[in-house]
Amino acid sequence: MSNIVEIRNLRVKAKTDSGRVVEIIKGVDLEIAKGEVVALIGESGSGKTTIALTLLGHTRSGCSIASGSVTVDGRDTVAMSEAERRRFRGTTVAYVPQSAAAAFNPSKTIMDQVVEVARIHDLMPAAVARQKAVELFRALVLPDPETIGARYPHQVSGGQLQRLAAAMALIGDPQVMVFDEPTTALDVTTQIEVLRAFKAVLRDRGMAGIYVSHDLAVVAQIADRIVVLKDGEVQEVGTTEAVVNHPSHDYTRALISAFHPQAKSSPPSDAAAPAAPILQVKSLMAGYGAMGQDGLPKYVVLKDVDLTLERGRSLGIIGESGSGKSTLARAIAGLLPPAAGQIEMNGKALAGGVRQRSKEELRRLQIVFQLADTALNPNKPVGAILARPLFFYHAMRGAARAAEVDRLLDMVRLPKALKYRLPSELSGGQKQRVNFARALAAKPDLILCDEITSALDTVVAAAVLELLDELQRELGLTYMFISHDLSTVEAICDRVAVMYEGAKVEEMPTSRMKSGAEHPYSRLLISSVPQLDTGWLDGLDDDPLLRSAMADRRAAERWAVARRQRS
Amino acid sequence: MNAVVARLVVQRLGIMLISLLIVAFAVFFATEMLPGDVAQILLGQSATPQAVAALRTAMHLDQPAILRFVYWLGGLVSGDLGRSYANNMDVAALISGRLTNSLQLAGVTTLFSVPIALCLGITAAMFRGSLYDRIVSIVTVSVISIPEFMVATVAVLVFAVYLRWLPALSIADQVHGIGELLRIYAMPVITLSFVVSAQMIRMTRAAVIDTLNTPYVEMALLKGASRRRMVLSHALPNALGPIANAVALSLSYLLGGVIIVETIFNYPGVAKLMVDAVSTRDLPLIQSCAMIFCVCYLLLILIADVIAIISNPRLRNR
Amino acid sequence: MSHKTVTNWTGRDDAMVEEAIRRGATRRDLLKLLMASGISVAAGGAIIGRATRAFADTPKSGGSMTAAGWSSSTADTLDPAKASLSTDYVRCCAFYNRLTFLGEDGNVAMELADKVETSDGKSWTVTLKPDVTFHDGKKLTPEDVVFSLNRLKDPATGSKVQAIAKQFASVKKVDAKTVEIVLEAPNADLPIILALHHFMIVADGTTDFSKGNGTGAFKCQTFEPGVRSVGVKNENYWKPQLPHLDSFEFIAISDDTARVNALLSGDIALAASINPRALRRLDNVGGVTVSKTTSGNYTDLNVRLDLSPGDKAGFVEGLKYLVNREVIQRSVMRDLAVIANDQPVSPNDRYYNKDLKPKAHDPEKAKHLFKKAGLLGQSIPIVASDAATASVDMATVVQQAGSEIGMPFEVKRVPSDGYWSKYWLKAPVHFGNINPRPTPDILFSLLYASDAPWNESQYKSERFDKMLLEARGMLDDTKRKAIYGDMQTMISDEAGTIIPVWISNVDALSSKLKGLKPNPLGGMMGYAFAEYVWLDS
Amino acid sequence: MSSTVSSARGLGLRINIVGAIGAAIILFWVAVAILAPLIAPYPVGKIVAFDYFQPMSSSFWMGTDYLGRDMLSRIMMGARYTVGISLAGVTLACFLGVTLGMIAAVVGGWFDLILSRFLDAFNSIPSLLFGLVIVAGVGSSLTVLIVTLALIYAPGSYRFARALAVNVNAMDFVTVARVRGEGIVYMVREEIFPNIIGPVLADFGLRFVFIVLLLSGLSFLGLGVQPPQADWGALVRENLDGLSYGAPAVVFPSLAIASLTISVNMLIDNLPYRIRDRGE
Repeated sequence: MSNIVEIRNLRVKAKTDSGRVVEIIKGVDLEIAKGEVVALIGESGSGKTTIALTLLGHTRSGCSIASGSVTVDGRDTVAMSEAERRRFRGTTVAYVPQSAAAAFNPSKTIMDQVVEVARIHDLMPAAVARQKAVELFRALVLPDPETIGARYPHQVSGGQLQRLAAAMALIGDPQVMVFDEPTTALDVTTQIEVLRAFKAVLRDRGMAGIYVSHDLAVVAQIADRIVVLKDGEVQEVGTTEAVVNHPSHDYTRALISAFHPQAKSSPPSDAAAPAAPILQVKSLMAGYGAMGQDGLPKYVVLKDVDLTLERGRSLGIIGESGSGKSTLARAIAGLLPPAAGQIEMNGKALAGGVRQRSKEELRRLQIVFQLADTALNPNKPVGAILARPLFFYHAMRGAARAAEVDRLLDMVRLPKALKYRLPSELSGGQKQRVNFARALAAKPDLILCDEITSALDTVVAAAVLELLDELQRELGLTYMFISHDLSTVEAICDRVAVMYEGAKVEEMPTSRMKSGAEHPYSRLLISSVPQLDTGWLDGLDDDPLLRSAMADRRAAERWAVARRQRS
Repeated sequence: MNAVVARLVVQRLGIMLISLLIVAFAVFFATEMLPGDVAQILLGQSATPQAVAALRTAMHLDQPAILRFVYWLGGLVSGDLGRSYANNMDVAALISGRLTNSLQLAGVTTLFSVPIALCLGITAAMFRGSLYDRIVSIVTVSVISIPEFMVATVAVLVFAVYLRWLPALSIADQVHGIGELLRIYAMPVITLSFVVSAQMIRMTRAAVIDTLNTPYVEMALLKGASRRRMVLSHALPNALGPIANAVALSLSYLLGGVIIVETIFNYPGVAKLMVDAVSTRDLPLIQSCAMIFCVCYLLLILIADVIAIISNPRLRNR
Repeated sequence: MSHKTVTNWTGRDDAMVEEAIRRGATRRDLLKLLMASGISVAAGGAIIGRATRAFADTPKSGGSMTAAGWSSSTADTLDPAKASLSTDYVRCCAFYNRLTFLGEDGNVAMELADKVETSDGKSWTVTLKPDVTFHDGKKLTPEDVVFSLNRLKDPATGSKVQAIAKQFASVKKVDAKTVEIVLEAPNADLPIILALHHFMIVADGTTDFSKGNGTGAFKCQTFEPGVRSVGVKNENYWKPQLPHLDSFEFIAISDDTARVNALLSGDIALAASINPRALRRLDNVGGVTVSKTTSGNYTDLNVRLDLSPGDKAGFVEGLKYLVNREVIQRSVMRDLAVIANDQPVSPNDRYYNKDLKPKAHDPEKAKHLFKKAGLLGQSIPIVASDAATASVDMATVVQQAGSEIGMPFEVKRVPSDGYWSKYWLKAPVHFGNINPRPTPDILFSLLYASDAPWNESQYKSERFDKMLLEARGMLDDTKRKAIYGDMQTMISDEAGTIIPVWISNVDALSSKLKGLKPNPLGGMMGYAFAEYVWLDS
Repeated sequence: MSSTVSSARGLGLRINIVGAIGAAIILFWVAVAILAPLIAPYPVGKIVAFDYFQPMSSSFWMGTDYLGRDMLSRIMMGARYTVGISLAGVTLACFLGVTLGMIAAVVGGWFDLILSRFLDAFNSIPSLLFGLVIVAGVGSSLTVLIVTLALIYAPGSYRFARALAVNVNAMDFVTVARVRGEGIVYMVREEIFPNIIGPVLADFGLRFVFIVLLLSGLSFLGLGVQPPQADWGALVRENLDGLSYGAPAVVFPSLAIASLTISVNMLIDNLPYRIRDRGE
């Protein structure tokens, strides 16, 4: 049983823009047997995607393979000519992209792109290829497989696109499938469906595969063996069972521990009288598009939401993408003036738009965004980014301001030297800490965190959450924490509100979240979070909880429909 | 699909009316500021005060200019462009012949320069960073840095005077066949293509390079697509929007800006008509020419935007 | 013409005519002189020698050709009264006829008129040629002549010669063949005036001139103002065997280089008014000949005597010494000019005062005069524009000479658009361009009389005005010549207009085009080439 | 040229060969422009030779022009105008266009719509009529000339800059600034401008070429540089007759224009970039 894939002493070097050559893959050996799925685990920047791409003989711009061999189905891709590599890709090795939404060409129909591999390599006549694609759609449990091909990528949901990407990879009957973090960008509930489809397809065709991810739980469901990577070197290799249950390398241990966040230590004054409400949202209605006669915008996104936020506490807002949780944050911050309803801060009504609010009101309420890359001005050094709010709100200048910047950097556990660096030179975690420090600079009462950890690796996210928790206790800050990741909410929030299609379906203390959720949709959401044990996904099929959860989804949809008629 | 496009077209036509009004008033005040008026210019050196006054009454130019302008605007609504002051002929008749010439020249130049500019832009993007790419950009810049009248004169010297292959003048009326058409239009079209294509090449190259760096093009590569397929069927369709815009901007130059080519090749186009009109302070003619330039310019931009929407499904069927 | 009239003496008034009339010479002297002035060998180039004179070849009929003038615009017109540039004159000469015509040898020839007679220079009788028809078949009648001449006086027609036509007290039909013209005051030049392009005879009562309905050698087939015009042969033209061409097209190419290129590439057969700088190119090219005519046209530097700095004594005189006439003639005009003596009457005019010498170039004297005027070192702007031929280059020559003696002149180049209405006659120091006038009387009354409409330097002198009136009615030629001589000296010394050179006009034509003779009426054979030229393939 | 990561404020500038050549040529012309009055062999207006369009000779390195004036000194003095006026013109045009474009992108709404449409309409008026009106209105001087050049090309750079600014305006860091309550001026100056400076400079390079040529067009109108001085474009135009026998008087100014415009674009395409050593 020779290996379908053998990587021997692979070294890849990359050129930084200063012309300095850095080795990003330092001698990696790896093999995949026929029909085996190997997972590559590690933080971003650990080189896992680069290794996976060498299977297709492709290196991203600026990188090149220094030495070593990557033999796939007996042929070394490193030694191949470009023409040979072109014939090789799509037929022997196929690639499933990380974000399918970006990997589909927006101006071509889905079917054209799925069958393209067949046309490029002239594997079969077009009609046969289309028929095969429809069968693949059915195998991947896609809704109305006959007609979905005719649609354009923007007319299909993220989860469906991910499965269509898998179909695109399978059309050429490859020997090896390369999965490049295919489910990271998806919501928890869609993630299950996609994983289940991938697992079934791999099992039926007995194909080998390499699964790149930073989420141990997801990988545990699908991989036979796990390879843990850090800074371009293999830290540990073992079967999924071995690695998950008794990890040997301390980095793997950190990965697993980050997976079980300690439940939030209940604040001392839990039992005391509830603190004065700092923020109240009363029957908020908001949306986009032209204002109708009924005073509501064309696309209503928030449907009379009521929320209260106590000082020093943090409220979690969870829900799938499209549930309106980000719109809620933007409405409160004043970026989207509400169509109806009231927002009150410290008892005083807040004006709808940012322009009409006083500087003091704006200072008290800060917002931190998800993608740190677009949240920091790429052309201003970190020191200048932090100095601006200090000057704007507190008119600090000169030495006092410089000292305050240093204090802020300490507060978020960043070295002072980062002051001179541009955001593009920091890692994801560091950028998000700067993002947060900028919010702290205003000495606010309330911070709106809009999915601030979902773009980070689990280990880095855990560290950031820990920091948030400490700062809340130290400075008595109040958080409104928006996320689609339940473990994050569990780690940091006192209470949690579940949102579905623009309405708040339920609110409860986080402690009762696991067991006490009443609303069908809340229960479905909570039960969809992948657990660390390998059998979890398979177990779902006949798990009573899940069957009821599936029933709940239909019930939740019926509930949402009823609501719409009523309003 | 056409709902989106229809709405855009209606909105743009509304805006075009506003722009036309702005241009009409701007041109009116501009012409009023110019020294002398039609009567003085026509009489030229022998413009003694009484002669000027007499001629002005004869051409009933004695009402205040603003009144005449308002009458002209009124006439415009009913499609009557008024009569030229200088030769009392109907402005529409005067313009129509020359407008067809201008559109003909602009059309031939477009057919000639746009495909070449796009090919150069796309191939330069395909092989970006290579020697070919560098040569194309150096040549583009050096071509546009040669003054237009120099390019035209060199072309005439070489092809008309020295080699006698092509006629030095482009008399648009004697065109009776394709062969004749090519001979007549060869040099003005080459000269204009020099000027117009530089902007298009640079913008096309930049647009295609942007789309080449996108994930879906890398996906095509990983599906085994060749470089040609990656550029033509994946990168290009998404770059059509910015390219169409660049082409529209460059072609808008072809109506109003070609005065030099029209003078050197003695080609009776609208640009030269506008120059004559300005020199004789022939207000209705100036206004009509300015209107035409404005309408063509806004139409070109509208077409570019419509192409951008049609080529992008996300905008096409929202 | 009756004995008492001045017949062998000719003069013309033509807004745009350049003309070379030798005075009192016999026909043979005249030809020799014309030849001499026509082909004065320039020091620099040998090309001028090649200016051929058309000999009496045998004309061939048939064929068509294209000729190119230098300027046209939407204001082109076929109404002779409104004609304002060379393009209009060519078309008028082809489609219409005049009562009299200036022949190639400079004498007044008869055209539509058989006889033009006067006894006292005040009332003139004109008898018409019989059986002459218009293009639309209408016979030529005295009513047409009366209508054509009277409309020139009416300001509503906007005619260019309204100032001159004022002299016609009355124009009346006498009988079926004759017309009587009575002048306000006696003027010996009437036969010359009637040969002007503006005095073409149009059909009685015509208002729409776009058809070009005249008695001329060509019928107007197409006329697009600012673009082109095509004339086809008038089969029943009253002059036998004329015109030779079947049809001729006239266009305008404003870019000098393009016009020469069009000739060299064979697109056109005749290119009018070639820029001196382009002559060297015609040198070594076969199949092209050059026709040069010295004319009365000049570009003058005018200094307003009533405004500063002109009002400072000595400034104008200093400027006259500063202007380097040789450099202007050699470098600026490339020898296509004759040095002038600061007065408007051209050397070809019989009243030209030969012994009035121009002021020699003397920078030191100029510097002394400027210092006396208290202006040395002051920056004085000189307004110049392309509207006045070569004025910008002349201005730079003056500025360069000034900078060498510490007089900083500043050349202000302004657009030709609206130059004549905004800067000419108005700026303290500016350039003008005067087209030749056939008689000293018209020149002086137009430019230098105290009430002259175009008194460029506001030169006012009663003595001058008295002499002008006296000379106008004077029939005794020698006394008239003496008065005009003195008047020229007065202008040269006292007026503020500096005329450095007389500008010559050069046309280039393909050697296949025959029959083009240099003509005193101006370039392109007095704009009447179409009627007389033929193509010798 | 790198130094330790932690301390340096910004690292040294690194520029590649092509950019260096471009910069060298530009500096050469700027030096010529500044030193022209000192190093020009003959006064600009002086007619030094009888014969016009003379070939290159020891006394006249670049031959003589149509009047017989020394071409070398005219090109040197012309450099002052072409380099000076064009740079001033294009800088003013881009400054106006980019600032208005950024403000339109940030403010958006009615202001953006009306300004865009107005500048579109303005763009369609041919530059000739515009030039004539300016001369008629305010007469011609160097400042008027620069302002005219700028106004003719400002709408184009407005359109270009606005398109860039709209993309940057959609970024989160601009939203954060807006939520903080920052004014338009700060957002434009600090947040948007640094992020669009790259492409704006590239557009600056191309627009510089067009302005150099438009300058000669305007002098044809009488609006441009007053005689005896002349910018390079005017030099080419007035000596055009010499083209048929390859007179140096027309060849050298064209080469001068080409060298300047190409070097400007070479420099801008290969701008020096600050070295950022990205070791983690």
